[in-house]
Amino acid sequence: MANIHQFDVVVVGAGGAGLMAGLYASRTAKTAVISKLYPTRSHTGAAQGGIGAALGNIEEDRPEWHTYDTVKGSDYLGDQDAIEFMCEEAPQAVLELEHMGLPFDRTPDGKISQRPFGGHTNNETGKPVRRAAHAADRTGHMILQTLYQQCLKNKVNFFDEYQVLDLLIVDGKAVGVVAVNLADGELHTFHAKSVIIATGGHGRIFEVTSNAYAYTGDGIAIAMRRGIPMEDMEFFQFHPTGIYKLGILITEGVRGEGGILINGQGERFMPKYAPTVKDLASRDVISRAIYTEIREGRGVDGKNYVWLDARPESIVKYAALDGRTNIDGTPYTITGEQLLAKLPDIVDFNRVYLGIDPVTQMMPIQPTAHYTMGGIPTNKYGEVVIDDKNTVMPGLYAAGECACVSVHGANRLGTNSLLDLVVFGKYAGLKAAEYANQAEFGKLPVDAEAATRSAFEALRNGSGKENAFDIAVEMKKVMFDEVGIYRSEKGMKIAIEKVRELRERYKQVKVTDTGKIFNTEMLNAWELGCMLEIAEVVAECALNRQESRGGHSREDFPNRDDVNWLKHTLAWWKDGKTAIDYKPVTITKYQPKARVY
Amino acid sequence: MQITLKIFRYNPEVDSTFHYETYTLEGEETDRVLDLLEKVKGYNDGTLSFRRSCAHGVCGSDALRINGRNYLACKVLVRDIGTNITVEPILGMKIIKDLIVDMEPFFENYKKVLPWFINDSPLPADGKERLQSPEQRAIFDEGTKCILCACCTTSCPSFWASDDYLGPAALVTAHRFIFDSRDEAASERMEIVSETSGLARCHTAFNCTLACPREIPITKLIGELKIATITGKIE
Amino acid sequence: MGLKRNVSLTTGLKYKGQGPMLTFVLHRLGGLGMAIFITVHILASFVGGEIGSFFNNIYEHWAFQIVIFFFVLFHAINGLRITILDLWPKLLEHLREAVWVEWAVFIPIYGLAVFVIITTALGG
Amino acid sequence: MATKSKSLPLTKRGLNFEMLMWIFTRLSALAMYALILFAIIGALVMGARNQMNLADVLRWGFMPNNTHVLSTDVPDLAPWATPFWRFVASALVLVATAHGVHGLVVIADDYIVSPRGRSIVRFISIVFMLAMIGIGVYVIWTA
Ligand SMILES: Cc1cc2nc3c(=O)[nH]c(=O)nc-3n(C[C@H](O)[C@H](O)[C@H](O)COP(=O)(O)OP(=O)(O)OC[C@H]3O[C@@H](n4cnc5c(N)ncnc54)[C@H](O)[C@@H]3O)c2cc1C
Ligand code: HEM
Ligand code: SF4
Ligand code: F3S
Ligand code: FES
Repeated sequence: MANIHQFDVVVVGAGGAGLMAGLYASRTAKTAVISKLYPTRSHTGAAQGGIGAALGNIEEDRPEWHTYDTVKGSDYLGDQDAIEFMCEEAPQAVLELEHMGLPFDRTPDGKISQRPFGGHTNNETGKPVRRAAHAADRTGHMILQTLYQQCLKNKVNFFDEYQVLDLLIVDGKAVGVVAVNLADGELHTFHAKSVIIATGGHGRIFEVTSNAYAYTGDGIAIAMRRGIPMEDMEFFQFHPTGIYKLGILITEGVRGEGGILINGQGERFMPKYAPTVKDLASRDVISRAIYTEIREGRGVDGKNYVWLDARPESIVKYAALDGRTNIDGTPYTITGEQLLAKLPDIVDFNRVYLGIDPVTQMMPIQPTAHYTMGGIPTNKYGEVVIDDKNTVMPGLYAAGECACVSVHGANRLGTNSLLDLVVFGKYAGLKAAEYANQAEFGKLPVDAEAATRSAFEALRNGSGKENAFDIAVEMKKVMFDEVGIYRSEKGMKIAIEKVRELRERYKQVKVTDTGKIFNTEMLNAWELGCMLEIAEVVAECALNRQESRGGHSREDFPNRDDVNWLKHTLAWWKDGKTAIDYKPVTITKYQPKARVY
Repeated sequence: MQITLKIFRYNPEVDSTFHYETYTLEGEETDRVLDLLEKVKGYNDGTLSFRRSCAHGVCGSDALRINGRNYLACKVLVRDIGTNITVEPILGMKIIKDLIVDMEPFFENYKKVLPWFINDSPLPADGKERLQSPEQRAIFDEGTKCILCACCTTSCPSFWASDDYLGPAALVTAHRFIFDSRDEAASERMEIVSETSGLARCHTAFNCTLACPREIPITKLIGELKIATITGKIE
Repeated sequence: MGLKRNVSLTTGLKYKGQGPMLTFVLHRLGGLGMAIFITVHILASFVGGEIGSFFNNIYEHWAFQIVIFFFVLFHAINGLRITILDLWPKLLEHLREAVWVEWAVFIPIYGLAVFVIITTALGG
Repeated sequence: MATKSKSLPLTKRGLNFEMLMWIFTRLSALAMYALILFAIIGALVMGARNQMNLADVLRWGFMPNNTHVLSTDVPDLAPWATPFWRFVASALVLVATAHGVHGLVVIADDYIVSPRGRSIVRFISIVFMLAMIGIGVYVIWTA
């Protein structure tokens, strides 16, 4: 075991959350950031629209409004103490990013510019409020770059292209991780006082998704296998506007700038579903609306997509109908050039992948699997909590999309994820370093790499009767069809059956590549193993929750049921099966009420 | 439709030298080259290795030489380049395996230009943002789009010529900071980029700009840096 | 610093750059050609005698003139384009268009030159 | 809103030898254009109006010197030998040689990648440049 490294803090993942944690931890503790991708390749870079904070740079806004909107958006499943904490911290967090050099777009008077986003409202008028601070439509990219750059400046130790495969827990304490160096296939053990997991989500378990190939839920699977429960895994966000078939995201910012949804009959349909904020309703509401339109035969050409119309003349027309105005009260208008300046990447995606120009044509869109609301349960300091009493596991932290604080509850508001990354990434980093500075190194297990080696062995020794690619395709399809936007008992049972069958078949998969250098076949197969387990947990949790709430919509239980289900799910993965328990939701100021937009 | 994919293969653990492997597969006009590579890996030969992540041109993982020039595999479609497709690794980097090259030198050059925001003056008294007008913001906008994919640098004849040339990607990043009105280290950076291995080595070959998947006018940005060394004007 | 060439000249030349890369190659070829031509020419005239006239006779051959004209004209016209774009970097955004304009200027001038050289050669 | 000076001081803008040569290359290109056009106009004024051979046009252009315009049909070569034209010709030789030799160094840098080799090239090129200028100017003033 030659490859043992010792660090006070080890961060797994170099997305927004991981880098933020690494940056803050490295200020006081010896810190390593391990990532299976080059940090700048992390999925945070794909985030487009913006980061939410009640800066009030353009119009009046308050953290309390942000809090309320988030609570409402979460369909009252979010923990209100954490939400309040995040929304209060938000303006400072965004300013801090600016101080690190992040090139936000600017208002004419030089302040950070903000745009409206779904679910963000002025609580007094109920009208959309400009809360999303943005850098064109590549806010996430800028956050990722800025944080990476700051980490370089701070000389954080990076282990790029090291994939973490196992979490080491000894005597109820996290003591490190095991990772493989992709370049030479060698296993490395990282011995640490604190481990921060920030590996992102697992959207790749679905067929149509906006998520990267790397979004295979590694961190969640690893923690789950080591006995950590997962919180609220049934809640997955389907973003209403993905490019038809490809799933590539068209940011909500398009609707923020005035774009509208049009069904196959050429009608704007959102006013039917959300009379006040219409096309800027919360994501789950819009995704369901789109599906309802499609099901009732109003998709385009009878297919399962509708239009997103961002042609300037349409925007101006509907803005006039809605009485939307600029800040100075003049009617809202936009030109093709302005659209291009505000949303260059969106225009580019359409040109490249669809061959259409959104300035003159409508975009075919379909809901796309987008965001993992559930994940590793933590408190608001990023400390992982492992039961219904919120008992902290010493030395283990999680932040970002893989964590469940829970601030997003049953449905995440747009722009709140980036905020989640920077706020909780920061606190996870601070807490992890604080803990590391007063703790001793725990003992490593005798053979730390044993589990990893045997997992690899199994993959090498499969019979080869099954093809991993086929298994992945089948899993994605059944998950998207049966555990997608609309769910029913029958469908979910089919899905669970299917995933179990696939897990059996997975045992027959054989990895043909026997090399050590960049054995991506081995790692893809290993990732598939993670996804299959996660898929099963997601489906089990979804089947278990007999109500509709936020991103979880059941046809057989169409209503929210606060009496029985205003509680978090906790799911353990034990001997290849899911065991479910619950944990109460923290409610401080806002009592649940009906959610209308 | 039938697509013929000729792929550069090299596995240092078994091959003494590289070779090309040809695969024919079914595909569609709208398939990305990346989709085809995935299919080959899934069904024809699992050992084929390449990097990828986002699949829509924002992470910079899959810069490859496709039909003789640099693209991102996820941002070039069959309908753009036809059904006879050759895929090779980008030029001038050490090949690790198949289409994967060693990116370290590329990132090393990036790090040379101090790619981080530097401003040691006190923050505004109210703790708020440092002000910047939309016009000041616009000057360095283009450079901020860079995803560090290396399409540009590995298409540049000056980079091919010797490995001490900083390369267009590093210069783009330098531009992004030098022209940021809030940054205070313009002088240091200007000196770094105008060393022998920097600016003067760019001969406006323009391959970089044509290869950039983010449509950054790289040559223009480098040109602005060159002029800035002469006039000292950075806005 | 361990410097090395990253890509061989032949591999590099196979890269499918477009018009602009071609102008870069030709500009370099032209500059190099001219430098060699002028050096040898000056030395030849300086040395004079048999060696001198041997070289100068080559230079006056019409086929050689077609080549050297290409070098000179291309280098001069392309060089002007580079100079203009470099001094006003904003224009570099339109480099592709500038290359088209350049060819539009170059082709008639060079065509005329070749025409005259050939007719003179045939006539004389 | 502007928080820093918009212009970098002369010593702090990276204006090193390479960049000086870079701007020299552009300016010398412009200078050559000016001198060449000037010489061609000169030739035309001196009566070469019906001259069609472009090779000769180039000869006036690149070396407006009485020996060099010998074979053209400019009726009287004497004016080319005035100090004025000799100065013009010398200037052109100076500029073109410096431009050309530096160009050669630039190209050489792309193929000679050892620092030692590069310094050798620089040394040789300076010697070579001085020699060529010497010869050129000598020819102009003695012919
Ligand atoms: C297209 C798109 C647009 C979005 N737009 C917005 C938006 O406008 N506003 C908003 O608030 N949110 C948005 N989101 C959501 C938000 O971007 C993500 O939730 C967030 O970026 C996740 O960040 P992260 O740090 O948790 O993970 P990531 O940035 O994905 O980072 C994960 C990291 O973990 C590493 N990793 C993973 N597995 C391993 C392993 N096994 N070993 C080692 N390292 C590993 C990866 O290399 C990577 O560095 C968007 C998401 C998508 C997909
Ligand atoms: C009107 C005349 C000329 C113009 C406008 C001109 C212009 C230029 C320009 C702008 C460059 C810089 C190219 C770059 O850095 O990318 C250059 C390079 C060069 N020039 Fe000239 N030049 C002229 C005449 C000459 C002459 C007479 C010679 C030879 C003695 C010459 C030899 C070279 C060489 C060798 C290079 C280097 C080529 C390279 O780097 O690729 N040029 N020229
Ligand atoms: S400038 Fe363009 S081509 Fe170069 S690394 Fe950045 S994004 Fe890639
Ligand atoms: S290709 Fe290279 S030479 Fe300059 S214009 Fe681009 S950096
Ligand atoms: S896979 Fe991300 S850029 Fe191609």
